[in-house]
Amino acid sequence: MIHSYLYLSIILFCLGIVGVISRRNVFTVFMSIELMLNAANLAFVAFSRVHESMDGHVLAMMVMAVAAAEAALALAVVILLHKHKSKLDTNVFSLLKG
Amino acid sequence: MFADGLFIGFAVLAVLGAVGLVLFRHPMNGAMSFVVTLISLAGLYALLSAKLIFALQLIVYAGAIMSLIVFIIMFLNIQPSDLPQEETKLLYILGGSVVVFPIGLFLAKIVKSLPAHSTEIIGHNFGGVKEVGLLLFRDWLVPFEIVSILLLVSLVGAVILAGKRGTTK
Amino acid sequence: MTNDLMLLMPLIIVGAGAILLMIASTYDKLTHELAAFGSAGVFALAFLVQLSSCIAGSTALFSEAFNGILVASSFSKAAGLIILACGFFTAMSSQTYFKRNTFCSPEYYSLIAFAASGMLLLTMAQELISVFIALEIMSLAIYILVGYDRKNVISTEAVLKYLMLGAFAGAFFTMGSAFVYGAAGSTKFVKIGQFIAANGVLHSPAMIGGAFFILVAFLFKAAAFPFHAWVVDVYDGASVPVTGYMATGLKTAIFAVFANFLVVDGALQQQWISYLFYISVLTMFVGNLIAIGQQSLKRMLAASGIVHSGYLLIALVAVGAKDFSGSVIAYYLAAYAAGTLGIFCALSYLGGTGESRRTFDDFKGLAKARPYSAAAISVFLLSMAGIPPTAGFMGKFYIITSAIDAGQVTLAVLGIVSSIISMWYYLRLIITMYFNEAEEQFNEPAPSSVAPICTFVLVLCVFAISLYPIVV
Amino acid sequence: MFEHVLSVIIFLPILAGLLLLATPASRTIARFTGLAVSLATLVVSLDLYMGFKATGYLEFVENIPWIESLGISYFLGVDGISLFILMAGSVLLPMVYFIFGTKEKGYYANLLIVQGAMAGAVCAADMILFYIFWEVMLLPVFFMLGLYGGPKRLPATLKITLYTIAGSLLMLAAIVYLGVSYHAQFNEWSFALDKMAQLNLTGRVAAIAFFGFMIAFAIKIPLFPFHTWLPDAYTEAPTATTFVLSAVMAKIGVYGVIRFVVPVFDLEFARFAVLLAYSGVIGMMYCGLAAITQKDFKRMLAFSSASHMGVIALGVFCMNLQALTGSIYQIVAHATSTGVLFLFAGILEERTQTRTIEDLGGIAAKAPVFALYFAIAMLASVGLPGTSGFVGEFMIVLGAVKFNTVIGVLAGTTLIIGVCYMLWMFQRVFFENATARSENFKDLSLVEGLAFLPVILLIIVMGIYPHPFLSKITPSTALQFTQPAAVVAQAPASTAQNFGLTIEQK
Amino acid sequence: MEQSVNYLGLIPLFPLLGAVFIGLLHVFTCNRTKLPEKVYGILACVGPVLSFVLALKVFVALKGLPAASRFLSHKAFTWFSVGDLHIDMGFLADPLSCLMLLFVTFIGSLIHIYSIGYMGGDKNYGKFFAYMNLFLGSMLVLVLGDSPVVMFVGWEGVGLCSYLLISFYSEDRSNVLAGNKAFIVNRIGDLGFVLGMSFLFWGIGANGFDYLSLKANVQHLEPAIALTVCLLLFVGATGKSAQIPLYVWLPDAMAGPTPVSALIHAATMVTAGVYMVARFSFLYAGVELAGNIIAWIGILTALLAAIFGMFQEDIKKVLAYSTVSQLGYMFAGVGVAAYSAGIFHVFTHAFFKALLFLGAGSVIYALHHEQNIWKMGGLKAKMPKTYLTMIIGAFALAGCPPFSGFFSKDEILYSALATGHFGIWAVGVLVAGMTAYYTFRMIFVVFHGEPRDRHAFEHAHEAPSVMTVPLIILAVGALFAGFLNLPAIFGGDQIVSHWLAPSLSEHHPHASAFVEILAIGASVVAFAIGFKIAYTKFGQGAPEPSYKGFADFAYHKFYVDELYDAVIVQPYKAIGSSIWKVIEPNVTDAPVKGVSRLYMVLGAAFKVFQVGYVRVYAIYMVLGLSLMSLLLSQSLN
Repeated sequence: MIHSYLYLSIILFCLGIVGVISRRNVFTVFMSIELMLNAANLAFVAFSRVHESMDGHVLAMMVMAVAAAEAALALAVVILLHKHKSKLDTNVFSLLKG
Repeated sequence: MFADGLFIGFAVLAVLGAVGLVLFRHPMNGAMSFVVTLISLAGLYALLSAKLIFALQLIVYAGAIMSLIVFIIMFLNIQPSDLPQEETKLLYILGGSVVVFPIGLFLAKIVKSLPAHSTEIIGHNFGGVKEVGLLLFRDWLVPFEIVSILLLVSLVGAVILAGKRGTTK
Repeated sequence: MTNDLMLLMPLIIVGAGAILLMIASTYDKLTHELAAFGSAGVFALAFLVQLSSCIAGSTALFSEAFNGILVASSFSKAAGLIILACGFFTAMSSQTYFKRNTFCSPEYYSLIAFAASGMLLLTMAQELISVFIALEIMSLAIYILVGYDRKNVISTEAVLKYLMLGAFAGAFFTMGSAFVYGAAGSTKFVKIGQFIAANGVLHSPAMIGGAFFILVAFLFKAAAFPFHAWVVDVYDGASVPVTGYMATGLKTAIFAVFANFLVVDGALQQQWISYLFYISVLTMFVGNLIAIGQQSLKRMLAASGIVHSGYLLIALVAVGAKDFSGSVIAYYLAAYAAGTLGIFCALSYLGGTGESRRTFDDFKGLAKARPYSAAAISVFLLSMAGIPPTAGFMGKFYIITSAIDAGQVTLAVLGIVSSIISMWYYLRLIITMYFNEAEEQFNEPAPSSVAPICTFVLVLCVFAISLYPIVV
Repeated sequence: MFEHVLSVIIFLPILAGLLLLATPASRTIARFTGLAVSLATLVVSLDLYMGFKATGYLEFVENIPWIESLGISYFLGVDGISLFILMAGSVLLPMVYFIFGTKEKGYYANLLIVQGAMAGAVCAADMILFYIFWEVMLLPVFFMLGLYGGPKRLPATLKITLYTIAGSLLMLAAIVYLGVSYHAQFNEWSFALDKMAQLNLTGRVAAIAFFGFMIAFAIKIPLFPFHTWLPDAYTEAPTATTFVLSAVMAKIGVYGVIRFVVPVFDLEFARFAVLLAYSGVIGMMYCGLAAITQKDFKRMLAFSSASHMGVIALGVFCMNLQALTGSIYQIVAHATSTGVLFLFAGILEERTQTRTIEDLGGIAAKAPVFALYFAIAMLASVGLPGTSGFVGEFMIVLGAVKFNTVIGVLAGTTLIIGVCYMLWMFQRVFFENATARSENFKDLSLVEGLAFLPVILLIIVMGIYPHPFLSKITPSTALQFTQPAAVVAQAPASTAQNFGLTIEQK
Repeated sequence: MEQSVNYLGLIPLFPLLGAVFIGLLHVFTCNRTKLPEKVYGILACVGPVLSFVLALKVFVALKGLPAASRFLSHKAFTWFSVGDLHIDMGFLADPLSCLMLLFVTFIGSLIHIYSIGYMGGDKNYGKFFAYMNLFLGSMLVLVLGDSPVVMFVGWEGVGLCSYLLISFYSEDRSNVLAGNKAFIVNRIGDLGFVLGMSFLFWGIGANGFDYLSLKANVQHLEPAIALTVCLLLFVGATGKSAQIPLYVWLPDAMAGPTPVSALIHAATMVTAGVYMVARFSFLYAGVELAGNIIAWIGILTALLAAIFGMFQEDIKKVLAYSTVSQLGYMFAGVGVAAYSAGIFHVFTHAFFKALLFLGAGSVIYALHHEQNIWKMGGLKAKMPKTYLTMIIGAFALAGCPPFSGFFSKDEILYSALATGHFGIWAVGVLVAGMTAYYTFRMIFVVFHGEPRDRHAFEHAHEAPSVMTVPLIILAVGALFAGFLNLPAIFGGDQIVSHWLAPSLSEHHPHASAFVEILAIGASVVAFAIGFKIAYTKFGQGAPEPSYKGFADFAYHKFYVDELYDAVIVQPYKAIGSSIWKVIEPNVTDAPVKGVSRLYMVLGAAFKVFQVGYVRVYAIYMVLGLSLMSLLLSQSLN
C-alpha cells in the first residue's frame, strides 16, 4: 500500500532530524540532512505513483541535483573546518556567541 | 505479494541503515550504513515503478555523492582523536526523538488521512527515460536550466573554499 | 514574446554577467577593482532595464512561455528593483572594503551576481521546485560569500552554521513541497491555488502539512522566531558588505516569495494568520531583547534585522486583506534596505583594517572626526528606528496602517511597542558617536571615495523614498 | 500678503539650520545667520499676524495632496488657537541669538531647526504632517541637550527622548486608527483634521486611541504623573533649549489637546475631563510644592514651569469658554514670563558660574536693570494683575470654579503656591548681601537690555490691554463649543477667496 | 443716571506715571552719579498732589449732582471680554469712593512730603518714592475701580507695594522675610477674593460684572451662593485688613520705613478690606449671617490686638496692634450693617493713626532709629511739637470726646447696641478701655518721666519742619474730623453718613435716646478707666516691667506666630522636600526606572540563549517545529 511508503519516508525524515540535532560530527550531520532529502524524494516518487503523473520523478531528480550541489559545498566547508582546527566537532566552532 | 515482501525487506534495510547513520561514532561506518539506506531506497523506487529514478538513485546518490563523501572522509584521514567525544550522544538521541515525535505524529496523521492507493507496477512506459525526459524538457525546462546555474555556483564555491587560492590580485 | 523577454531581461543580464565575470576572473588582468565596477555596471544596467519595464508597467503573466513557472508581477518587479540596487551598492561598498581587507578575488563579484540572479528568480518563481532551486542558488552563493575569508576561522564558523541550518531548512522545504505535490498533484502555485479553491485547505491535511513545512523554510531564511538564532552569528562572521547584502537583498527576495506563496489563495493565508501573528510578535520582541544586550555593532544590526522581519511579518499577516499590502511590503523592504545598506556602506570604510572597529565604543566621538559620516549613520539609524521624515517612518506607518486596516489592532500596537523598545539601541549608537569624547582619531583616510559617495547617495534615497512614497 | 507664508515660516529656519550644519561655518557666521533668519521669520509672522482676520476658522490655508493613496496632504493653516503659539515662537526666539553669543555652530543650527519644526507642528492641519513635525521637533532638542548640556546630561537626554518618543509612537497608532476608521466610515482615506472631526467614535478602542493621544500630549506638557523627565531635562539642558522647551514646546502639547483631542474625541474627552483636570491641578500643586525646596534655581524654575503647565492644561480640561481662552492666553503669558525667566537664569549661571541659590545674593543692588526685568517676569509668572500672567490665570480659575468647585478651589491655590517659592528665591538671590560669587555681577549690557525690552513691555501690555489679543483668540475658542467639528474646518470658500489662500483655488 | 468724566482715569494715572518715571530714573542712575534728592522729592510729590486736586474736582462734581444720582464713571477701555465675561478698565466715583479718594490722596500727599525729610540720606531714596507713588496709584485704582476685577488690580498692586516697601531695607534678611510674610498672607486672602469673584460671576455676572450691574441683579443671587461669596470676599478682607486669622503679617510689616507704616499699614491699604465690604454693602446687607460672622471676627480681632498692644515694647508694634484693633472695630461696624459708621471710622482713623505713626517716626528719627519705648522717656521737653500732636492723636485713638476717634467709634458701638448685638457692644466697650490704656502707656513712657537712655536723650532733637508741618495738619484733622459726622444727639446731622447714603445700602437703626446715651456713656467711662490706670502706672515714668504669667504670654502674642510656623509653614516645607527627595524618585519616577531596569535585565538574559553551538540552534528550530506541529495536529480532523 502507498501509505507504507509514506510512513517509511516519514520515519527516515525523522531519523534525519534526530541525526542533525543529536550529533556533533559534521559528516554525520550532513549525511543526516541527505537522509532527509532522500526521505523527501521517496515521498515525491510515491506521490507521483499516486497521481500516476511523472512530475514527481522530475522533481526528485531536481532534488538530487540540489543535494549533490549542497553536498559538494558542504564537503568543501568540512575541508575548510578541518584546515582550521583538525576537528570535526561542531561544538568546537562556537566563537561567535552572546 | 512478492512486491510486499520486497518492500518490507527494503524498508527494514533502509531504516536500519538510517539508524546506523545516526548511531555510528565514526563517520566512515555511518557513511557505509547510509549507502545501505540509499540502495534500499533505490529498490523502493523500482517497486514504485520509477525506473529512471531507480537508476539515478544508484548512479548519482549511491554512486557519485556517497563516493565523494567517503573519499573526503578518507582524504582527511580522521583519527578517532579528531572525532568529538560525544558521551551524551544517546541522551541527545533520546531527547531528540522525543522532540521529533510530534512532527512524525503530525506527518503520520496526514498520511493516514490520505486516500488509499494501490502500488502495483503499472505500464512499462511509466517512469521510463524517454517519458520522463520528454516531460523534463517540455514542462520542466526552467528548473532544469537554473539547476545548471546552481551547479555552477556550487562548483565555484567548492573551488574558492576548498581549492588552492591564488594570491589576491 | 519579446515583451516577455524584456521582462526576463534583468535576470538574463545578471546571470550572464555573473558567468562572464566568473570566466573573466580566470585572467590575471582582471583586478578585483575592475570586477567590482564590472558587476556594478551589470547591476546598474539590469536595474535600468527593470525600471523601464516597471514604468512600461506591462505585467504579462507569461504562463505559456515558461509553463507558469516564472511570472513577473508588479510586486516581483519592485522587489527585483530593490534587489538589483542592493547588489549595486554591495559591489560598490565591497570595492572600498577590499582596499583594506585582502582576501578578495574577482569571483567574489561574480558570486554577488549569482546570488542576485537567484534572488531575482526567487521573486518571479511560481513553482515550488523552482523556488527551491532559486533559493539554493541564492543561498549557496551567499554561503560562499560568507565564508570567503578562508584565513578567518570566524567566517568559516559562520558559513558552517549557515550552511548546516540552511540545508536543514531546505530539507524541510523539499518535504513540504512533496506533500503539497501529494495533495494538489502539482507544485505550480496556480494549480495549488485552484486546488485549494476547489476543496478548502482544511479538507486536505497534506496541503496543510506541506504548506507548513514550506513556511518553516521561509521563516528560517527570514530569521523569524524560533528560527532566528543563526542570524546574529552569521552576520557577525561575514564580512561587512556581505552582511549588508544578506540583510537587504536576501530578505527582500525571501519576503517576495513568501508573499507570493501566501497569496496563492486567500484561504491558505487565512489559515496561517494566527500562527504568523504569534510568530511576528515573538520575532519582534525576541529580536529586540537580543539587540539590547549586544556590544558589537554588526550583531546589534543583525538582531534589529530580526525585528524588522517581525514588522514585515505583520505586513504578511495583513496581506490579502488588501491588495495594496503587497506594495506595503515592497515599500518597507525598500526603506529598510536603504537604511541598512547605508550603514553597512559606511561601516565598510569606517570599519578599519580587518574590521578592527566592531563594538559601539569603537565609534566614540566619530562625530567630531567624521561629522558627515556620523550624520549619515545617524540618518540611517533614525530611519531604522522609524523617526520621521525618514523612509523608515513611512514604511512603519504603512505597515501599521495595513495591519489596523486588516483588523489587527493588537498586532499594530505591539509593533509600536516593539519599535519603542528598539529606540534605545539605535539612539545608543548616535549617543556614542556624538556625545562621547573621541578615544581615537579616525584620521585614516577613506581608502576609496566610492563607498562614501554611495553612503550619501543612500542618505538621499532615505529622504527621497519617504518624501515621494511611490507605492508600487 | 503672499501665499505660502506658513511654509516660509516653517521651512526658512529649517533649511537655514540644515545649511549651517552642512557647511563648515564659523560660530559667528552661524550666530548671525540664525539672528537674520529668526528676525526674517519674525517679520513674516508679524505680517501674518496683521493679516489675520480672526474668523475663527483656519486662515492662510495651504493644502497640497501628498500621498493620495492614503489621503495624506500637506495641509497647513492657522486659527486663533495656533496663531499665538506660532507668534510666541517667532517673537521669543530671536532674543536667544542676541543673548548667547559664544555658542557653537550646532547650537544655533539646531535652534533654527527646532523653531521651524515647532512652527510646522503648530500649523499642520493634517495629522500625519503634524506627527512628522512633532517628531522632528524632538531631534534638535535631543542633540542640543546631549551636546551642549550640563554634566549629567546623558541620562537626562535619554530620558526625555525615550519618554517622548514612547508617547508619540502611541499617538501614531491612534492616528492610524483614526485614519482607518475614517476610511471605514466614509470609504475614503484622509488624515485631514476637519475630516477627522466628523468621525463618531465609540467603544473601547476609541477610548484607547483617546489615551494614545492624551498620553503623548501629557508627556509633552508634561501632566502629572508624566513629568518626571522634566526636572532633569530642564536643568541639564543648555539655557536656550530649556527656553525652547518651556516657552513653546510644552505649549504644543496643550495645543495638541485643544486641536486634536477635543474635536475628535468629544465624547471620551467629556468622559475623562474630570480625571484629567485633577491630574492637571494635582500636578500644579505637586510641582509647586516641590519647587519650594529646590537648591538650584534652574531646577526650581523647571518645577515652577511644570506647575504652571498644570494650570494651563487644567484650563483646557474645564471645557468652558473662559477657561479655554484663558489657558490659550496663559500659554503666551507663560512663554513670556517663565520662558524669559529661564533666559535670566541662564545669564545668572553664565555670570556667576553657579546654579545654587545659596551662593547668590544682593544682585538687586549690583544690577538694578536685571533685577527690574527679573522682578517683572517673576511677578508675571505669579500672576500679578497688570502683568500678562493675571488675565489667563483668572479666567482659568473662573472657568474651573464653574467646571467643578473643588478643582476650582484647588486651582486657586496656584496664587499662593507660586508666590511662595518665587519670593523665597527672589529674596535669596536678589536681596540680602552680595556673596563672593555675586560680588561683581555685571548688569545687562545695552544690547541685552534692548533685546529683552520688547518682551518685558509685552508682559505689561498683555496685562493691561489684553483685549486685542483675546479678540483674535476668542472666535476660534468660541467655535470649539458651538460647533466642534467646524473648528478646524478651513474658512468657507467665499472668505478663502478674498484672502486668496488655498492652492486649489489658484 | 451716571455720567462719564474722562479725568477720572487720570487720578490713578498720575502717581503711576510718577512711579515709572522715578523708577527708571533711579534704576539708571543708582549705580552711577546720584541725582540730588530734591529732584526725587519734588517729582514724587507731583503725582499725589495732582491726584488730590482732581479728587477735589470729583468731589465738587459729585456735590453738584442730586444725591440719588451721584455717580461719575469713566470706562477707559475694554480690559478683556470673553463670552459673558466682559470687564472694562472702568472707574467709578460715587460718594463712597470719593470719600476714600479724598483722604487717601490728602494723607498720601502729606506723607510724601513728610518722607522727603524722613528718608533723607537713604541710598535708595529714589526707589522709595517710586514705590510710594506706585502704591498710591494702585490704591487709587482699588478705590476707583468700577468692578471687583479692576478693584483686584489695585488690591494686588498695593499688596505688592507693601511687600516691596516692607523689605525696603533688603540687606537685612528679617525685613525681607517680613515682606514675604506680608505678601504670602495677603495672597491667601486674595485666593478668597478671586474665588469669591468667580462664584459671584457665575451667580449674576453674566450681564455686566461692574458694581452697578451687580447691584441691579443682586436679588437674582441664590442665598447659598450669596453667603459663599460674602464669606470668600471677607477672607480677602481679612488678609488685606489683618483680621483673625490672617492678622499676623501686620506687626511684622513695621519693618518698613515709618512713613510706609503710616501710609500703607495704618491709613490706607489696610482699610481696603473695610472699603471692599462697604462696596459690596448691597450684597452683605442681604446676608445676615455673613454680617454677624464679620462683626464677631472683627470685634475679637480688636480684643486680641488690644491685649497684645498692652504689652509691646516697640513703639511701632504698639501702634501696629492698635491699628489691627481699630480695624477690628471697623469690621464690627460694617458687620452690623453700619457701613457708614465703619467707613467713617476708616476716615478718622486714617488721620489720627497716620498722625501717631508719623509722630512715632519723628521720635525714632530723633533717637536715630531707636524703637524700644523703654529706652525713651521725657522727650516732651525735647520735641514739643511732636509731643503735642501725638497727644492729640492719642486722645483721638483712645476715643476721648470730642476728638475724632470718639465719634466714629461711638457710632459703631451705638449701631452694634442698637441692632441688638450686645456681646459685640460689650467687648467693644472693653476694648475701648484697653485702647485708652495702651495708648497712654505709650505716650507716658515715651514723653513723660525721666529719660532712660541719657546718651540718646542728649542727641534727640525736634524734627525738621518738612516733617512737623504734616504732623500739625494731621493733628488738626484728628481733632476736628469727628465733627463731620456729629450725631443728632449732639445737635449735628450726620453729614458723612448722609453723603455716603447713596452708595451704601444700609438702614440707620432707630433706637431710643437712652440706648444712645448708654453707648456714649459706656465708652466715655471705659476711656476714663483706661486712662486712669495708664496714668497711675506710667504717669511719672516707670521702670521697664518684667513680664510674667499672662503678661509674658501676651508679650509673646500668645505664640500665634510660632503656632502658624509649626502647623503650616514647616509642614509645607516638609511636604515640599519630601516630594522631591522621597516621592519623586521613589513613587512617581519608580515605574520609569523599573521599566528601564527590567529592560536591561531582559537584554542581558537573552544574550544567554545565543550559546553559539550550531546544534543548539537546530534544536531551537526543531522545538518550535514540534510545538507548532502539535498545535496543527490538534487542528487536523
